[in-house]
Amino acid sequence: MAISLLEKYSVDEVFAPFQEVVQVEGEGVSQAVVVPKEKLVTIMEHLAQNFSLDYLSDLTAVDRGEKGFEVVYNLFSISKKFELCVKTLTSQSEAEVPTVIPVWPGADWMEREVYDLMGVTFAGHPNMTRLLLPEEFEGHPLRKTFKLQSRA
Amino acid sequence: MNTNQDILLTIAATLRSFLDPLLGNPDVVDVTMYGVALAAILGIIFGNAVILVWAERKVAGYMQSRPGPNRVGPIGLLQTVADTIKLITKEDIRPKGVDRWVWFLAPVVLFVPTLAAYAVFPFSEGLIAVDLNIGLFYFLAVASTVTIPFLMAGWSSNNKYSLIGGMRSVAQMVSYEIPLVFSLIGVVMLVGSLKMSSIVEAQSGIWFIFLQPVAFLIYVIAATAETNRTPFDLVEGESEIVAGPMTEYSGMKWSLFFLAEYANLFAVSAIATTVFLGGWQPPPMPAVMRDAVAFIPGWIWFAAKTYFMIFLFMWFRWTFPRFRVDQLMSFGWKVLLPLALANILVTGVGIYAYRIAIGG
Amino acid sequence: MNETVYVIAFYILAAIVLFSAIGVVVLKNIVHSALLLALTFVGVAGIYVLLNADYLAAVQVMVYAGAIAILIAFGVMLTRRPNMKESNPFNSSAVVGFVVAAGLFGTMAWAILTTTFPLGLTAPTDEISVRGVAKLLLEDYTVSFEAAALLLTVAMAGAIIIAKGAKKA
Amino acid sequence: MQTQTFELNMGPQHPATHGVLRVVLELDGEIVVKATPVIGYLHRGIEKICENRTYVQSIPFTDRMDYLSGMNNNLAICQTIEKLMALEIPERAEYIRVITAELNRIASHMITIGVLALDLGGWTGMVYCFRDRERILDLFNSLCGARMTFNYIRVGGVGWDLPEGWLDECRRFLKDLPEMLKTYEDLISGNEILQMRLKGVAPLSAERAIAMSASGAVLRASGVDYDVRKANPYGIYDRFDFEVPLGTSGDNWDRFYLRYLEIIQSARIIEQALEQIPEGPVMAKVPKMIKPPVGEVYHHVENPRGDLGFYLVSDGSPKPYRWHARRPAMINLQLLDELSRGTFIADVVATLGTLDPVLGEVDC
Repeated sequence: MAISLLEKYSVDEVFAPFQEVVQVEGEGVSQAVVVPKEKLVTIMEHLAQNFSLDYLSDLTAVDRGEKGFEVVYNLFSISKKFELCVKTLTSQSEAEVPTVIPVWPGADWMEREVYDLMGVTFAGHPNMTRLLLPEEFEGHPLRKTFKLQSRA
Repeated sequence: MNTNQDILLTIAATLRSFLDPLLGNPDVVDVTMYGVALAAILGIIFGNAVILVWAERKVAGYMQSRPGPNRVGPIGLLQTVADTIKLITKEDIRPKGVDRWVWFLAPVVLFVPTLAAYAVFPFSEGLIAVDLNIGLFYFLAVASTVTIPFLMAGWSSNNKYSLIGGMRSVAQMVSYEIPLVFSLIGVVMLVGSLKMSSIVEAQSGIWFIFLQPVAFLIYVIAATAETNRTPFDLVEGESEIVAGPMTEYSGMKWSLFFLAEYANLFAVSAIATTVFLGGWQPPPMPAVMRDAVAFIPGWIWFAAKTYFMIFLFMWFRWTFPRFRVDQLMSFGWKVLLPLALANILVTGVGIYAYRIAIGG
Repeated sequence: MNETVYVIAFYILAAIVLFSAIGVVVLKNIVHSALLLALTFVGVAGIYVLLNADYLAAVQVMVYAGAIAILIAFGVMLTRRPNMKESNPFNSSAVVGFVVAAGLFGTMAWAILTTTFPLGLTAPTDEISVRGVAKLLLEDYTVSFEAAALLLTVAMAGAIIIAKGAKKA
Repeated sequence: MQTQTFELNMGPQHPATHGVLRVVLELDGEIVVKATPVIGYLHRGIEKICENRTYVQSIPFTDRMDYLSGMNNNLAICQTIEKLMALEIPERAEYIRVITAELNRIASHMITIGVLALDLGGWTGMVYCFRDRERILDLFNSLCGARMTFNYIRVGGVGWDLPEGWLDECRRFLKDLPEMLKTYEDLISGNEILQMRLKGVAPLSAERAIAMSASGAVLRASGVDYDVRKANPYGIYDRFDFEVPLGTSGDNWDRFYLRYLEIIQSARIIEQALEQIPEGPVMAKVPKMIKPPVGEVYHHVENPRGDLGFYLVSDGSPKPYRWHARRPAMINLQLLDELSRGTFIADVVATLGTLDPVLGEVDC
C-alpha cells in the first residue's frame, strides 16, 4: 500500500532546505504541500532526487477564482511507493509557472493541456501551444470565467 | 493424341469448318479464330474473377470461423453480381490535381499484360491460344511490365500514399521477378524447351514439383510477391499506406484493379500448374485407373490444379501478417535469390551426372 | 501469316513507335516522356515479332519495357518539381539538335541503302533463336559474356555504394 | 546521394490510427525522421461538462472516454468519489467490481492484440480476438443491458446484483479462455513474421519510460514493476494472488506480448474472486444527493491502458468544483515521436498499436 511521503517523514525532514517557504494544506486524502512557484523546480528536483519521487502521476490546474490558479502535481515513487501532492499558486493576472520538463520530461503534454484548457503558461516549455483545441480557439474553457453556451 | 477428342477442341474445329466456306480465305479464318480465342480468354478472366471474388470471401469466412457471404443467392453465390452492380453504379470520382491521362490509363494498361499473358496458357492438349516456342519466357516478359501501370497510378494520383505504393511496387516486383525467373530455369533446363506444351508433356512421367521442390517453393513465394498478396501486400498495405496506388480510384476504375489482381492470381497459379504440377495431365496413377479417368478432359485437371494453387494463395493471405519493406527486400535478395541460384547449379550438376550415368 | 495482315500490323506498330518517340521528345512533362519511352520499346518489340524474332521481342519487352523504362520513370517520378508541366523544357539548342539528328539520319540512310543485305540465307527454324543465342553467348563468346557480367556486377556494387553513401570509418 | 525529406499526413482519416488521430510524419524515403501526433479531433470537453453535472451524472461520461474499458473507468471515478466521501462499500459489491473490471481488461487486451495483428496485415487473428471478446460483451449485456457504455459501477457499490446464472456463465468463459489463448498463440504471437515485425523495434528504456510518465503495459514492458493493483492496491486487490508480467527491452514485442500475459493474470484474479464472492447487499447507504465534504482527492487505478487517475475538487456543493482525468492513453501517446524516429512507416503503425491509444480517452 502506498503511503503519503508525509506519513513516513515529517515536513521538516523532507523540506529541510526550504522550510520557510513550504506550507502543508488540507488533511487526509486532501493533504498537499504548497510551494512558491519561484522555488518550484528546485524543490521538485530535490524531491525527485532525494526522496525518489521519480514518477509524475498527474499534472493539472484548478481555477481558484480570486486566489489565482493552482497547479497541482501528483507525484509517486515507483521504488518506495510514496505519494505526494504538491501545489503551486500563480495569480490570475500572471498565470505563469515554471515548467517541470527538466525534472520529468513526460510533463510535456500535460502542461500543454493545462495551457490549452486553463490558460496557465509554463515558462521554459519548448512548445507552448494548444494541444486539444484548434489554434484559432479563443479563451480557455476550464476557467470559471468561461461560460458554456446554452444550446440554442 | 487422345482418341476421344476434347470437347472444346471439337467445338473449335466445328466453328472453323463452319467459318471456312463462309469467309473463304483461310487467313481471314485464322484471324477470326484468334478473335474467338481472345474472346474466350476474356471470358475466362471475367468468369474467373466472378468465381474468385466469391471464393475468396468464402475461404476467408471459413478461415475465420464465420459463414462468409450467404445473403445474395444460395450460399451467397450471387454476391459477386451484387458487388459488380454496386461498383458499376458508383460515382467515378476524379480527384483534383491528378495527371488526367496517366491516371485514367493506368487501370486500363494494367489489364493489357495480364490479358497478353493468357495467350500462352496450355489449358489442355492443343487448347492453347498461341503455343510459342518461347512460351514461358514470353509470359515472364509480359508479366514484368505489370509494374508500369502501378507506377503510373501511384504517381498520377498526386497523393503521397499512392506514390509510396508505387515506389514499393517497383522495388518489390523488380526484386522478386529475379528469383521467380530463376526458379523456373531449373525446369527449363530439365525440359530443354521454353514451349509450354513441351513443358507439360515432359511431365507425363513425373511432375516437376518432385524433381524441383525448392524451385516450386521459391516460385510460390515469389509469385505471392508478384501478385501483391499477403504477406507481400506492401503495395496496398491498407494499414500503412491506405491502398497504395489505388487510393484515389473508385467505381469502375478501381474494380479494374481488382479484376487484374484476380487475373494475375489465376495467371501465376496456371503457370505453377503448367510448370510444376503436370499441367493438363492427370496425377500419376496406375494404368488401370488412368484409363478409368481418361474421359475427364485435360482442362478439368488443369482447372482443378490451378484452383488448388489459388486456394493455397488465399490460405497464405488469410493467415500471415505483412512483411516490412526492408525485411521484404532482404528476404528477396539474401534468401530467395541465392537459393534460386543454388538450385540452378544443383540442377545443372544433376543433369550432367544423369547424362554420364545413362551415357555409360 | 497473311501479307495484308502483316502489312496492317506493321503500319500500326510503326505508327505507335514513331508517334510515341516523337512524344518522348516533344512532350513537356518528363513523366509522360518516360512513359511513352516504354511504349516505344513495346512497339519495337512488336516489330521484332513481325520479323519472326520472338525471342528478341521478349527480351526487348523484359529488359527495356520491364526494367529500363520502369527505372527511368521511377527515377523521374521521385524528383520533385513544383510544376510538372514545365519539367521537360525545350532547350535553346533546338536548331543544333535538328542538324545533328538530320546528319545522323542521313548517315544511317546512306549506310542502309548502300549495304547489300544477304537475303534469304537461312529461314528461321523452330527453337533456333534461343539455342542459337545460347550457343553464341556461352560457347563462341564466353569470355566477353563473362566480362560483361563481371562489369555489371561491379557497376551494381558501385551504384549501391554511391546510393547508400560510403560509411566514414 | 542528396535526398530531401517529405511530409506525410497520416490521419485523421486513416485505417490504422485507431480513431481520429493525426500523425504528421516527416519521412526520408520510408524512414521516419519525425512523427508529430496531432490530437483533439475527438475533444468533447468532458472535464468542463462534468463540472456542470452532479457527481453521479459524471459516471456515464467516463464510459465514453476509454470506450473499450468502461467498467474500469466507472470503477475509477466511483472509487475517487468514495475516497473523497470516505465511504465503505459492501463486500459483494467489491467482488463484483473486481470481476467486471478484470473481464473488461481481458476484453480490452483482446482488442489490443487483435487490432495490432490487423495493423500488421493479419486479418484472421483480429477476427478471432473479436469473436472471443464478444463472449465478454454478452456477459456484460446480460448484466447491465449495455455492451460498451455500462454505467454499472455506482457510487457506493454497483447498480444491481448479478442476474441468475451469471457467475456460471462467467466460469464457462474462464474455462474456454485457455483455448482462445492457444488460438492467439497459433495465429498471432507464434507467427514468425509478426515476431520479426515487432522484436527489437522501438525499444524504450526503463529510465526513459518512468521519466515520460508512461504507465500500464508500456511502462512494464520496459521492466518497471509498476502496477497500481500491486503498487497502490485499491478496492480489494490486495486479497488476490497474481503476478505482474514484466518485459525486458521495452520493444514493440514486449509491449504486445505483455498484454497477452496480462490476460492470463486477469483470469487468475477472476477465478479467485469467483471462489470468494460472498452473498449480501451490493449497495452501501448513500444519500440521494451526493455532496462530498470540502476537499480534494487524487485516486488512480490500473486501467487496461495504464494508470487512470481522477483528481476531484469538492466545494461541498452537489457538483464537482474541478473534475480532472489523468488519461494514460494520452500520456503514453507522447512517446510516439521518440519511438518512431528511425523506424519505417510500417513500424509507426505497429508502435501506435502497442502504445494502444483510444482516441476517446486521449482527447477526452
